[in-house]
Amino acid sequence: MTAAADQAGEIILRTRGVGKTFGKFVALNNISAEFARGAITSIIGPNGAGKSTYFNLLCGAFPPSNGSVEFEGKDVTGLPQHRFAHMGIAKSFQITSVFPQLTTRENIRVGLQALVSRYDIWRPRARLTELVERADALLALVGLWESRERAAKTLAHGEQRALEIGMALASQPRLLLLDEPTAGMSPEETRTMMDLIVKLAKERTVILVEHKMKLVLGISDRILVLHHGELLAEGTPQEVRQNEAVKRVYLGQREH
Amino acid sequence: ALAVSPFRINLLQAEEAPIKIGFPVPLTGPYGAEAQDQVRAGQLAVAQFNDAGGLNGRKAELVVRDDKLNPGEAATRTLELVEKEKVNFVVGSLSAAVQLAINNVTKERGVIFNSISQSDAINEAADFSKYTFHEALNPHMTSGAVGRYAFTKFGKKVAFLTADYAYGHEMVRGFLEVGKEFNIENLGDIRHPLGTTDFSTLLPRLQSLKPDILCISNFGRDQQIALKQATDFGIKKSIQIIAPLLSHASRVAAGPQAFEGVVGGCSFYWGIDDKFASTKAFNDAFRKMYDGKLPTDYGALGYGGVRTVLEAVKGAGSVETDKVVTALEALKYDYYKGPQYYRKCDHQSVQSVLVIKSKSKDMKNESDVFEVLSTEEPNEKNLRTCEALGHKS
Amino acid sequence: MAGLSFDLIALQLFAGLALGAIYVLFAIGLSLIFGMLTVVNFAHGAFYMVGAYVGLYLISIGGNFWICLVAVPLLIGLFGLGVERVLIRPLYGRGIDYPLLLTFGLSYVMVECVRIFFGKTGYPFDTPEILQGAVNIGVGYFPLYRLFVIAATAVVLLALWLFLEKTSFGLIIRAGARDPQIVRVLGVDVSRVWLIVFGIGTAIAGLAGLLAAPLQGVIPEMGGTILAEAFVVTVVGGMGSIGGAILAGLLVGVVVGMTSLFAPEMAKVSIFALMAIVLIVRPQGFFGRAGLMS
Amino acid sequence: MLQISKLNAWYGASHALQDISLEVSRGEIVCLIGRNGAGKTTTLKSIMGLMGRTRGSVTFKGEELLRQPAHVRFALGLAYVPEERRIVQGLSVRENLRLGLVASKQKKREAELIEEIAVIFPRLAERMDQEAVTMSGGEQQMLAIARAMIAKPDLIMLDEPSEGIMPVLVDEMFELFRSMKAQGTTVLLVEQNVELALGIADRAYVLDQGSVVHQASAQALLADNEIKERYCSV
Amino acid sequence: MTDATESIKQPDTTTASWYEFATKHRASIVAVVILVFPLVMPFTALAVNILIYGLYALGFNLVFGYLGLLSFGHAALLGTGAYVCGIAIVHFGWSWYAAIAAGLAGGLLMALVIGVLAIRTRGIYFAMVTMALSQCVYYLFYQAVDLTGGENGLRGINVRTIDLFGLRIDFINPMVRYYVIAAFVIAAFFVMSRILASPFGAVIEAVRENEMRARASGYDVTLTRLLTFVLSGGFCGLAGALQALHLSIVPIEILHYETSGLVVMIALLGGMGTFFGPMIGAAVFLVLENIVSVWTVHWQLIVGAIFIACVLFFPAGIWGTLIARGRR
Ligand SMILES: Nc1ncnc2c1ncn2[C@@H]1O[C@H](COP(=O)(O)OP(=O)(O)OP(=O)(O)O)[C@@H](O)[C@H]1O
Ligand SMILES: Nc1ncnc2c1ncn2[C@@H]1O[C@H](COP(=O)(O)OP(=O)(O)OP(=O)(O)O)[C@@H](O)[C@H]1O
Ligand SMILES: [Mg+2]
Ligand SMILES: [Mg+2]
Repeated sequence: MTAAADQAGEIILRTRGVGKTFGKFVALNNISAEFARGAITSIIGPNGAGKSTYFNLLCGAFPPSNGSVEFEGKDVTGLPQHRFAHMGIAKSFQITSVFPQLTTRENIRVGLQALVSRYDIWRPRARLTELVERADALLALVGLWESRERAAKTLAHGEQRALEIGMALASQPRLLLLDEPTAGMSPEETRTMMDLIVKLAKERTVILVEHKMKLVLGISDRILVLHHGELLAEGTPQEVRQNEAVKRVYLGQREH
Repeated sequence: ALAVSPFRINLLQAEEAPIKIGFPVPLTGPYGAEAQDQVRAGQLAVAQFNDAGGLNGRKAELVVRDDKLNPGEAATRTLELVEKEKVNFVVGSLSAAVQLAINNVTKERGVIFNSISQSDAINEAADFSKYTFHEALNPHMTSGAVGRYAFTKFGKKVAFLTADYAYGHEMVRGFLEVGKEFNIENLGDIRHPLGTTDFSTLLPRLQSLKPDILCISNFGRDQQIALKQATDFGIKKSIQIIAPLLSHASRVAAGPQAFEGVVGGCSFYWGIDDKFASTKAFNDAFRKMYDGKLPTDYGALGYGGVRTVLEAVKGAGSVETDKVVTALEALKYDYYKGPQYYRKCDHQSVQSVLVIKSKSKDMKNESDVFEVLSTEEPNEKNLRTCEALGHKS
Repeated sequence: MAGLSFDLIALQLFAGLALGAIYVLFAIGLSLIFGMLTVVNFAHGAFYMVGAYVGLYLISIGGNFWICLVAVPLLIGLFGLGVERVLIRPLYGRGIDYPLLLTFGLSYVMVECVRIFFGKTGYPFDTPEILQGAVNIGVGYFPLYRLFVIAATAVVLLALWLFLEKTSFGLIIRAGARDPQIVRVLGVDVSRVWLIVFGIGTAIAGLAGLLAAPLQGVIPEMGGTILAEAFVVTVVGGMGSIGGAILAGLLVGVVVGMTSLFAPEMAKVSIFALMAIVLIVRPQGFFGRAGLMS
Repeated sequence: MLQISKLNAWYGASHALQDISLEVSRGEIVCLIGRNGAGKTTTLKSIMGLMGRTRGSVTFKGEELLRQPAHVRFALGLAYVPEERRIVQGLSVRENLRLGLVASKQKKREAELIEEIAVIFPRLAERMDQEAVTMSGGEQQMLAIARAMIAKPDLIMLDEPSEGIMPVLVDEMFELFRSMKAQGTTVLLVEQNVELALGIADRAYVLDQGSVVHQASAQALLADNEIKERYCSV
Repeated sequence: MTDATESIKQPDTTTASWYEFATKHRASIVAVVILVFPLVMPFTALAVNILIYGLYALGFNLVFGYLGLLSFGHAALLGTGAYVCGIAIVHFGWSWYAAIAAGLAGGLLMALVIGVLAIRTRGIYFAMVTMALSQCVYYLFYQAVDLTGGENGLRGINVRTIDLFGLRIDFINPMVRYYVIAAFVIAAFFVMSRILASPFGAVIEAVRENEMRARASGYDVTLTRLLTFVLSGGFCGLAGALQALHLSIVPIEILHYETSGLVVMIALLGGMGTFFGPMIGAAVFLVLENIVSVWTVHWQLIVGAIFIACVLFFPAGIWGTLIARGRR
């Protein structure tokens, strides 16, 4: 059992009244939420509800217009994004974002390296053999071992999605933010990915945005529902599934 | 007896390498035409030397290189000429910066360099060396001659339009120095960046100063455009424009309209052939060699620059540097424009300066573009003193 | 120096604006090609120069300035079409570096060809008879021909604006610069559009060259200096923005005009200082959209 | 209407499609399913003319397509919604929609057509002047579909249209495809949401490693346990 | 932007034998080439120029080829190196190696200043800001006539002999000059290869490939860019210092934007983002220019046409194309 799991239940991340406006448009309004260590929390909500925006605030891609973000008890509001990564927050992008010309393995390796060496201009990187080993392990984990020497841009869409997750994992985050990790994956791979997420969550905290409700309801410990930039509902999967408002604006009538 | 057997001559030539004169000039770039003329005239001087039997049968050869009007390229080319081609002398250049670059390379290696382009700096002690000669005029001399002529004729209120670089500053300094003698009133010196293509924002300012004389101290295309646009702005109606140096090629390129009525200086104009036998001889030889073409100012400098060196070789009877230097220092010559000689302290060629005016009517041929207003005879007094240049004694 | 009268400052301001209009004319063709095809046309100056020489040639064989005004852009535009078709087209989608290098080489070739056919020395180019002389503009005299150039610039800009705004061309071009494939998928033959834009851009360059000829004469190197200025105007205005180019051109003109008054030797560097300041404060220029071509 | 026989395609040296044959009749909804990397996208790209090297034959309305550039294929009535959406950077939502119209032969005025599409996707109507790439993932997907639909193509190819779309809207979207079919538009659909897709499709092809491995009516496939096991949702 | 078809860095198993051989004996081949190089060149000064421009392009390529930023202001870095070195010798009488060190430091410092100002911009805008700033540098040096000689250039960097471990050697001798300068260039190449092979080298490429992702992975993109630019400045500053010693003058043209443009051309010609590309580009460009310009005054026609042909037929540059062939 890892330390993370020992302290399960403790609050790892907290937002206090965060909001984000783009020009006049309020994308996110006054969200206060807490995320427990070791849990899988899902954020759902209609398209354009502000989920990705919220994610971007949590991983520091841009600062909130108001409110504050607290990670492991420290106020991290407004820090540059790379600092978030150093602290142990990683995110996968909703729209695939990899290093296109580099090989799949190098993609992961570079992700790993960020924790070890960023400004060393002298020692050969070949000496960091351990990184390659860990990269290979991660490649195997996300099912890209066979494609390790291919340039990332030649991977099929689904494969790139898997690489996306692998890269997020590379920085060994304590908090993993996954923005629609299974979008574009076939059901079979989605299933594998779901298993992987559950496995990952044993050692770290996961926050997930997904539209595939079966998956979300199946693996989440807690669910937040955003709507029009506001927190519409919050609770266990059961509670959320029963929530009328959520049904109306998001789930629809069909049984998911 | 030697000359009877062609076989012997060939043998001799094979034994003795030709006298090589390196000739870096800007064949490409905006002064390509002038450079071409320099080469033509230089070749003429070499041909004459060879036809006259060379140095006891040893022929001369001009090794032409394109310096692209870039000092760095010129320095590289000079290194090539000295290190690879093993030239005996270097003659050439057509820009102040380029000649200083060449000079810096040659003086370090003890090679004679005869510069055929204008500069005051090259006479100064810092850049000068005993291997440095300056066949061309320098800005101080042209400005002086033009100033002495103009300030008595056109008025005392003077404004300047000057290219902002050493050569421009040197020309203005020359004007101001003679200006002291004539008590001119300096209304202001407007400096434009080198390579300005539009003077429309400078001309209203100059006009508002209401000078009698406007000195345009720049060269080449800057000068052509400045004069053209000054004409468009109607400046010439009330103001006399003068320029320290009017080049033949610039006048041809810009056309009669732009240069109309402008008074300036130059080192040579083919039209003085009625005054000097040497000019006539030079013109004729040039014409003969180049299908009736007439030599230009820069061409004449190329001729003078090469010929002085070759004559000095003959005089010294050797190509040894020190002997040739001595011979050059002793040379009194008249090759194309009347008597000249190198001043001892700075190796500046003491020579006449022509004051000319651009023509727009009654032109006899396409080279007939200037009218010679007066000739200032060679006189060391018109040069900066050796002390002012930083030379001892 | 002698006092600065109000008239002088006003005249200086006007001269600056007038110069700015000429900058706009230089830059607009470049801006068009630059912003719309993401092709950094290093040969822009060469097209400009060839425009002036074609004008010179047409006049020498008996044409007049007014005929040139139509014929030169037409001929240079056609030439541009050929260049695009043969040389530029294979390079789309390869980033901005390759067209840049190619057009750089092309400018060498064009300049040298002109030197071979017309010689290295420049030629005078007379101002057309009825546009000679200076007219009083209230604060002082100003050459009539320059006023004519400003008017011509205005006409070109108006035509261009109508062309881009009132047709879908502008939209297609803007989209095509960023993602030509999707534009093709949406049924547009992007290559043809690019061909036309390149043709128009070069035609304007040729026209600018012709109009500049009476101001400064013609010489094979005349395109070199304007290129840097045109780049500045294009970039300061924001690439691909016609309005931006106009604003920037006038601004640059005024800046040059004012520095000419107070520190004339800095006139040239002031342009670059302006560009540095604008871009450091606003990295995409006045009207440029962030992210383009990064 | 669309007939593909022995279609081969390559990415550089890698042979991505091997002898694919399939056909789509007018007014049908046909579905392509298969795992990641099976070659579904490549098939659509080949039909649209976005693949470098292809061999075989693709005919549409009797015309051979393979030698034609993409814009000509559009003119014949093909439309394509790429999986990466390809929303054009620097253009607003409205401009992206206009882009869908510049080459169309629609008689109606541009504004009218945009209004029509806005009724179908109200979210787009709200955001007409927002820069399109700043929209949320799902919104961009809607825009991509709208942009392809606006010119009223005869055959529309959609690559994973439900990706990133919220459940309520997915239902609506498939409803929309059904109604498009009713209005005579043929649909070629690539979809990972196999159950839903088969729910509206007439027929489906299963691709694997660049080849067609199975084809059947949608009903038959839905009933097929093995297929369900492999390709249907979690 | 579009589906660019650049050569993908894909190691392949079937390699041509010459390529294998060359990779294996890389170091010795370079040494041999450098040794015999001046003998096969038209003249030694040209060989030295090639080394210097190759070094200049090497530094530039770090920013252009590896970091993916097109700088149009590298002349300022080269020129500062040259002027600082020259001024140290002419006005302060420093020894030659101290002056070289000063030149290198000057390049670093100038890169820091330009970098801090320009690093926020992207793409073509970055090219333009760097160009504008380098024009301002040009103007600064142009006006500081007392120090730099202004338009006339800085003259008098006359180092006749140099001290080397107590030995006085004749620096006027072209071959000596070549090998002394070659030693510096080789050292610089070694340092560059270390940088590229270092962890930071991987960061540079990552930032080029995808800035957003690099940031999310924990890299400070701005700082990486700045650091790379400054490193590049060091190489260019060294090149400038060597140039000053070689030519014994510093022409103001060294700061002109044409010098910035030249290095772009050299890098592209040789193969951007390849290790030896810059040197090969410099060699081909300068030799070509040299040979053709001795042969005809219309050398620009030929050079221009060759450029066009290279872009159309060898888009990866000469070395880039060779590598791609070799790998196959
Ligand atoms: N830069 C921006 N300018 C204007 N509006 C923006 C900007 N960025 C995002 N938005 C708007 O903010 C809203 C929230 O976007 P966000 O990406 O967070 O949605 P989301 O919940 O992730 O949706 P989806 O499920 O579709 O991905 C959207 O309506 C979007 O259009
Ligand atoms: N640009 C490319 N270069 C090289 N190979 C590619 C490229 N794009 C795709 N491939 C390969 O071609 C094969 C087919 O890819 P394709 O994109 O058609 O799959 P797909 O069925 O659409 O998968 P997905 O469901 O993941 O989108 C895959 O093996 C993929 O790795
Ligand atoms: Mg989202
Ligand atoms: Mg796909």
